[in-house]
Amino acid sequence: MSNTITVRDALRDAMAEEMRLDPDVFLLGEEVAQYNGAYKVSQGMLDEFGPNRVVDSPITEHGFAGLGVGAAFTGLKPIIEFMTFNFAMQAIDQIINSAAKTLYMSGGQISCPIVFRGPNGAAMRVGAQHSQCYASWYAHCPGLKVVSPYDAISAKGLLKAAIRDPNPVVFLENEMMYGEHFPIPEQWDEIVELGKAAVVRQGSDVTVVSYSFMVGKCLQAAEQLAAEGIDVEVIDLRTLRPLDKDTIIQSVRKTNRLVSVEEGWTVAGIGSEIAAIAMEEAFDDLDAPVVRVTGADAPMPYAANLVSLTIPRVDQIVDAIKQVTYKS
Amino acid sequence: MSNTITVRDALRDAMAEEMRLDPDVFLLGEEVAQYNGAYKVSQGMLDEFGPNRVVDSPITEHGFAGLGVGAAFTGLKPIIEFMTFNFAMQAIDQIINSAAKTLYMSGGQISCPIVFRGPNGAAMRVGAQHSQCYASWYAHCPGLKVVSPYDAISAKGLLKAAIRDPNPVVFLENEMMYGEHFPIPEQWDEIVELGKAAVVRQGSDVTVVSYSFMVGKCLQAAEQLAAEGIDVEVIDLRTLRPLDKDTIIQSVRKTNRLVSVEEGWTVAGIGSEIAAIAMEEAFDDLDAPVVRVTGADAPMPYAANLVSLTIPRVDQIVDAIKQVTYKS
Amino acid sequence: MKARANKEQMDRDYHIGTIDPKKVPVEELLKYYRDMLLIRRFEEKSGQVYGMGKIAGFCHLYIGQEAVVVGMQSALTPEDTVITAYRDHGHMLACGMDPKGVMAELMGKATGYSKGKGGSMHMFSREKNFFGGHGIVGANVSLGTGIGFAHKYRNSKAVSVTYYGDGAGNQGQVYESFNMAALWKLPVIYVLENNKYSMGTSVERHAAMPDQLYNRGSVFGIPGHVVDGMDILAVKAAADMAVKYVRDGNGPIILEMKTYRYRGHSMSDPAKYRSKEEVESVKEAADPIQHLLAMLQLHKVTEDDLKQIDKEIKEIVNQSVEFSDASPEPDPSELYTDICI
Amino acid sequence: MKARANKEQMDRDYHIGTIDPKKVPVEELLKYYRDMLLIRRFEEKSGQVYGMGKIAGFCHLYIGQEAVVVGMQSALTPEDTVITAYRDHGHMLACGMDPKGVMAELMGKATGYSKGKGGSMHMFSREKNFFGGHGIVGANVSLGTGIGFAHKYRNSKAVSVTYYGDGAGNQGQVYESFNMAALWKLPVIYVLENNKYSMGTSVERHAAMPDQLYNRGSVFGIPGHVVDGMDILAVKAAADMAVKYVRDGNGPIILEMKTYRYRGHSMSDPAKYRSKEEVESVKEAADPIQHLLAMLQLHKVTEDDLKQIDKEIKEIVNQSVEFSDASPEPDPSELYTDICI
Ligand SMILES: Cc1ncc(C[n+]2csc(CCOP(=O)(O)OP(=O)(O)O)c2C)c(N)n1
Ligand SMILES: Cc1ncc(C[n+]2csc(CCOP(=O)(O)OP(=O)(O)O)c2C)c(N)n1
Ligand SMILES: [Mg+2]
Ligand SMILES: [Mg+2]
Repeated sequence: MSNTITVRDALRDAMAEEMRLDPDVFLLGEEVAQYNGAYKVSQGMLDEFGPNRVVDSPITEHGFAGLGVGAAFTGLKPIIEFMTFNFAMQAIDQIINSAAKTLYMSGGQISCPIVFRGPNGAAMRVGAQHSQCYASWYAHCPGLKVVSPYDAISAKGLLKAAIRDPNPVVFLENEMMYGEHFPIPEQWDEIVELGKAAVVRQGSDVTVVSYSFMVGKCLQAAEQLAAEGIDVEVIDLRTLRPLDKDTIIQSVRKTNRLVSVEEGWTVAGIGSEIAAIAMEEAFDDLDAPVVRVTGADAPMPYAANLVSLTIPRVDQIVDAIKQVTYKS
Repeated sequence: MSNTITVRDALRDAMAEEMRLDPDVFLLGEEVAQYNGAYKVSQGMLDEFGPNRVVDSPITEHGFAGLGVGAAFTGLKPIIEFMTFNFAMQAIDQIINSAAKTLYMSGGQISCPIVFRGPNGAAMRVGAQHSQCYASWYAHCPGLKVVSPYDAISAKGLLKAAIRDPNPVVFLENEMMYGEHFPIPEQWDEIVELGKAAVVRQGSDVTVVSYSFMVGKCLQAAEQLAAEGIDVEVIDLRTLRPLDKDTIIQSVRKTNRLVSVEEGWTVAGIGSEIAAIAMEEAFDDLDAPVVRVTGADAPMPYAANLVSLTIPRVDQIVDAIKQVTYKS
Repeated sequence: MKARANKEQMDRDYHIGTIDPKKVPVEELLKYYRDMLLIRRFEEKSGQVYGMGKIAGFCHLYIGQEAVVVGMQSALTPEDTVITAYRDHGHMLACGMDPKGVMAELMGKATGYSKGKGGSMHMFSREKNFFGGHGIVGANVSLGTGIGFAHKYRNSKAVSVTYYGDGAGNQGQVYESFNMAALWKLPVIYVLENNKYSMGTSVERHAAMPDQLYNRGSVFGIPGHVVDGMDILAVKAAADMAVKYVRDGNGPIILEMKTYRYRGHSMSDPAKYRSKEEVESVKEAADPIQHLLAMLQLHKVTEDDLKQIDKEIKEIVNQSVEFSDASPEPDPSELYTDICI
Repeated sequence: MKARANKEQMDRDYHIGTIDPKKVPVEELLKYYRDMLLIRRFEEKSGQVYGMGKIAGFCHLYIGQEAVVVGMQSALTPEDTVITAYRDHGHMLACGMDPKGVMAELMGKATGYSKGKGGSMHMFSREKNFFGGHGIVGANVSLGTGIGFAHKYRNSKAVSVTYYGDGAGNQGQVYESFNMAALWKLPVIYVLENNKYSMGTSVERHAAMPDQLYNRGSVFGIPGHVVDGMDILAVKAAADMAVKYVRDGNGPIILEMKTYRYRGHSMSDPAKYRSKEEVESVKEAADPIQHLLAMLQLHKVTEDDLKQIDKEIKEIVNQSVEFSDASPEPDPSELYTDICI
């Protein structure tokens, strides 16, 4: 496994590297220091950087998010970890009203170079209050950048870019991805530019766009369909705000078919936006209506059998692809 | 003006009537009692119902929303007023995690018959932190019903229905509508069913869907276009969750053209959802791609000239309609 | 002067007494023993069943804190209500909820209190006036304040018992709730279960003035008391006073229970932030069940009596697992029920 | 015993002195006079200009509270930072921001501090270390705590002066901030401007223990003091002590300024929740500018000197309006700038 890296370690390395380079970067959140992170993402960072730069906070999301934003107003570059983004709802006023809007309200005077990060969406059967996907909420709001990585290598490059970005960045991780290993390529981009999607699998028959955890399921679906002769192009959106329309539209011009896949709820989700964009910018290129594959429109249940019905499965993605290619 | 009623009075009447009928209904929020409401929506209610049922709360949105939800768990039917929905961001965890999800998490045991209401979206040049439209955020979330009325008569019927509804209802008003007068018809529905859109203007050439304040602008655009020979059907969505797809799709089947108009931000907005639904359910009926008219993708500015560029204007709606009817 | 006299009067009327274990009827002590032992054994079993993969997600055990809920419950009447956070199994059992339904919920079965849709953190019982079971730290404090509001609104004499942890006690909505509860004299007993840790963060590291947690309502006029949460009778004495104080219409009160959790924060926490010795020393010096056993020694209780109880409890717990094992998963259609009524 | 000795030492080192107006150099008093008068006249003018329709939206005037910001500012150095809520015109002027830029912002002009994009509630000046201007009640308290965190992080001696209202003081994030500021000894002076009303709700109706607001940090170990916010020298004395206390590394402190707003909450508030007599009686008995004028009487200041100042201030204020009138609205392209960098 020496040529692989987990998403967890990639995220840690991104933070640690940026903290070595820039003394203004610090990490603050619940259990990030002595505990090395509730999900061990900040493993070893307290030891390396000490308690002034790796700060354990009390359970006061609203207050410590506001504290981070205030520090960022002065030019520091806080990384604020939410143990999960569910708890960021307590702090969302500071994220939207203070972090996202102040550059504008100050006519460009006060920037807010902050990263809010932590796991988003479902984990392993943790119930309705710990499983929400906030991608579309944040993507809705101007003044933010919103990132949600899939693989370890891009996660690292994206997080480094997010930390260097002079704007508030909401960085949506996924708990079930932390332990996933990804091969370390010979060469890779140390910084992955925000706002750019990646074609992670080339194909000519249909375009599937997704982000985070679901990209893996899409790739699996693509493999499965390759055997059946359907050539699937998979796009990892990576950044959800600003959305890389160009990459999506370019692909749709080629494949004429589009499926969006996300674990979040249906209504006004990222998939809705993708469908609307395709409508606006590629209506005449579409040979079939865009299909949205989304999480079930229900709070997350606990029972194992019900959970398996909520988050999109590979077979659902396969079905959706067949539907738009009229192979079903 | 004796045959008209303002939205403000209609909302007050709805609350007062329900409170007369049901002793479990009470109103709680900032300045709702002695001040008669920051926007005078609860005028006279303290006098009629007394301080136990019309309760002035401290500025503690998170706490009093949670308090309302707790009271609703026991079967009371609180109406929680947010001075504006911008401030409900402080309380949004209680709205989503406690109010919307508990029926599910309790396997149907604990219901939460509560109404969260107050003005949503822009008012008169009140700046970036006081102008956000939360329609798509709330519409995203299962477990809630989301209502956003336009005219006074339906506002009253919808609010009465919301108060009687056994589920948590987010009721998004609009400050600029409070003073608007609407004629009182001879006959009208005392209760307006949630989940049903209304065709507020019949037309055959194009369907325009909207909600709240913007419905008025759509009607103006329709009048203007009637003179030019374009016959516009205007749908007031009224309820944003659950969305009345049937009414929209039925109309689109007739007109084959669809424009959505809202004051909120573009990305993952209500318009995105409308476009996605049209794609899924009426792709072959569409003679043109759906056009979204939305608020500018920017925080709300203060300067008068910039503000006039943010919220959709009648001329923009006219242009959008011409675009889908290929008359531009 | 008046305020002073008032205060003296209050101190006289509402002080926490000491209960002499010898004077407590043995049946009462045995009931506490049963109730506490049920929680202990139930939790141990939950841990095992979790280890077998039959329980998933977060699962927070209550072992070590049993005297708190059992003592509090001893002072309540059926119309009183209880609400807590996610470390809730003990509260549910103390409220009289059926171990079968609790275990079935833990195992995600249709026969669980939430039909398998809630899980460990989200169970409720209208019948037993148990209002959950909440996963967001601090949220239950506002909710419990609202339940108190409802009691008062209805002119009921019921009391809202609202539990929260030492970590939760830093959340802003707790203070928002204190202010409203005090302003409106709501019938709420805030029971702060100070088990010294907020996940891996010790109270000294998360709270300014960590020895003053009981006092954090004082600036809103809410009296607070420190209680030995490892001593069932100390808890009972405090609970009796608090219930009387609140029922008399004096508004809210805070009881800080000094207690300790033996296990990790949740099943996935190896608890490296404290030493084995620390845990062992508490177990030895202050275990609430051992403490109660010592009191029982003052009465005529035989080893056999106790063994019989142990056996019965074990049986109840085993049956709860058997019941759950035999229960079906929820029907797939349940995914889309109970979203709205 | 040690704690006790410590406390005595602290009380000696950090007590609020009394400043004898006769011993204050007249130039200093005149500076206060100028600064306070500038705020008063600027706000009166803002009210007029609002009435003419040239200012829109919310506009919260600071009239009556002038001594608070001017007194606080007198104790600060340029590297200290200031943050407040939406009733911010006075704070900006006291920080030395240009009345022209403030008025232009109020009038939504490109020459305003936020290029016309912020408005009354949202102005900032990096140069003057003024961090806004925030519309969400309570939010600025966490933000100011974060600015204090940054000062400490940078090992700077700067102090974060964080203003908030009596109504804001009920917001939960205030207590979350108190806990963190105390835990980490952050250099923050929390200035609670208690003007007795939270919009239309009097402090007695919105705060439990309304006479203890200064004390609400005490349970986190934050000392609090009540200050006569209508007396510039009382404010200065308190500010001097607080700045010393915080700069010495003792962590945060709270100053509760007893003050009063003369006008409605915002321009649209007719303020029917209080009697004209109440307002008039404060104006007569405690007006901060009249109070300062009385002190000036103790020095050799002539009517003419004062008139001259009045004239100059009037001129500055008028010029701010002329400047703003003559300024252009922001370019339409500005709608889409400054969203992200
Ligand atoms: C708002 C929020 N933030 C963080 C968490 C994650 N979390 C769950 S329990 C917990 C510790 C709480 O400690 P305490 O209140 O002392 O209760 P205890 O676990 O000791 O019973 C944390 C940080 C959460 N569930 N909700
Ligand atoms: C979170 C939030 N809730 C409500 C409001 C509406 N509001 C603006 S100012 C105010 C009163 C604040 O009173 P106080 O803190 O005493 O400050 P003052 O206006 O007296 O200066 C209210 C309720 C708001 N801006 N933000
Ligand atoms: Mg604890
Ligand atoms: Mg005030």
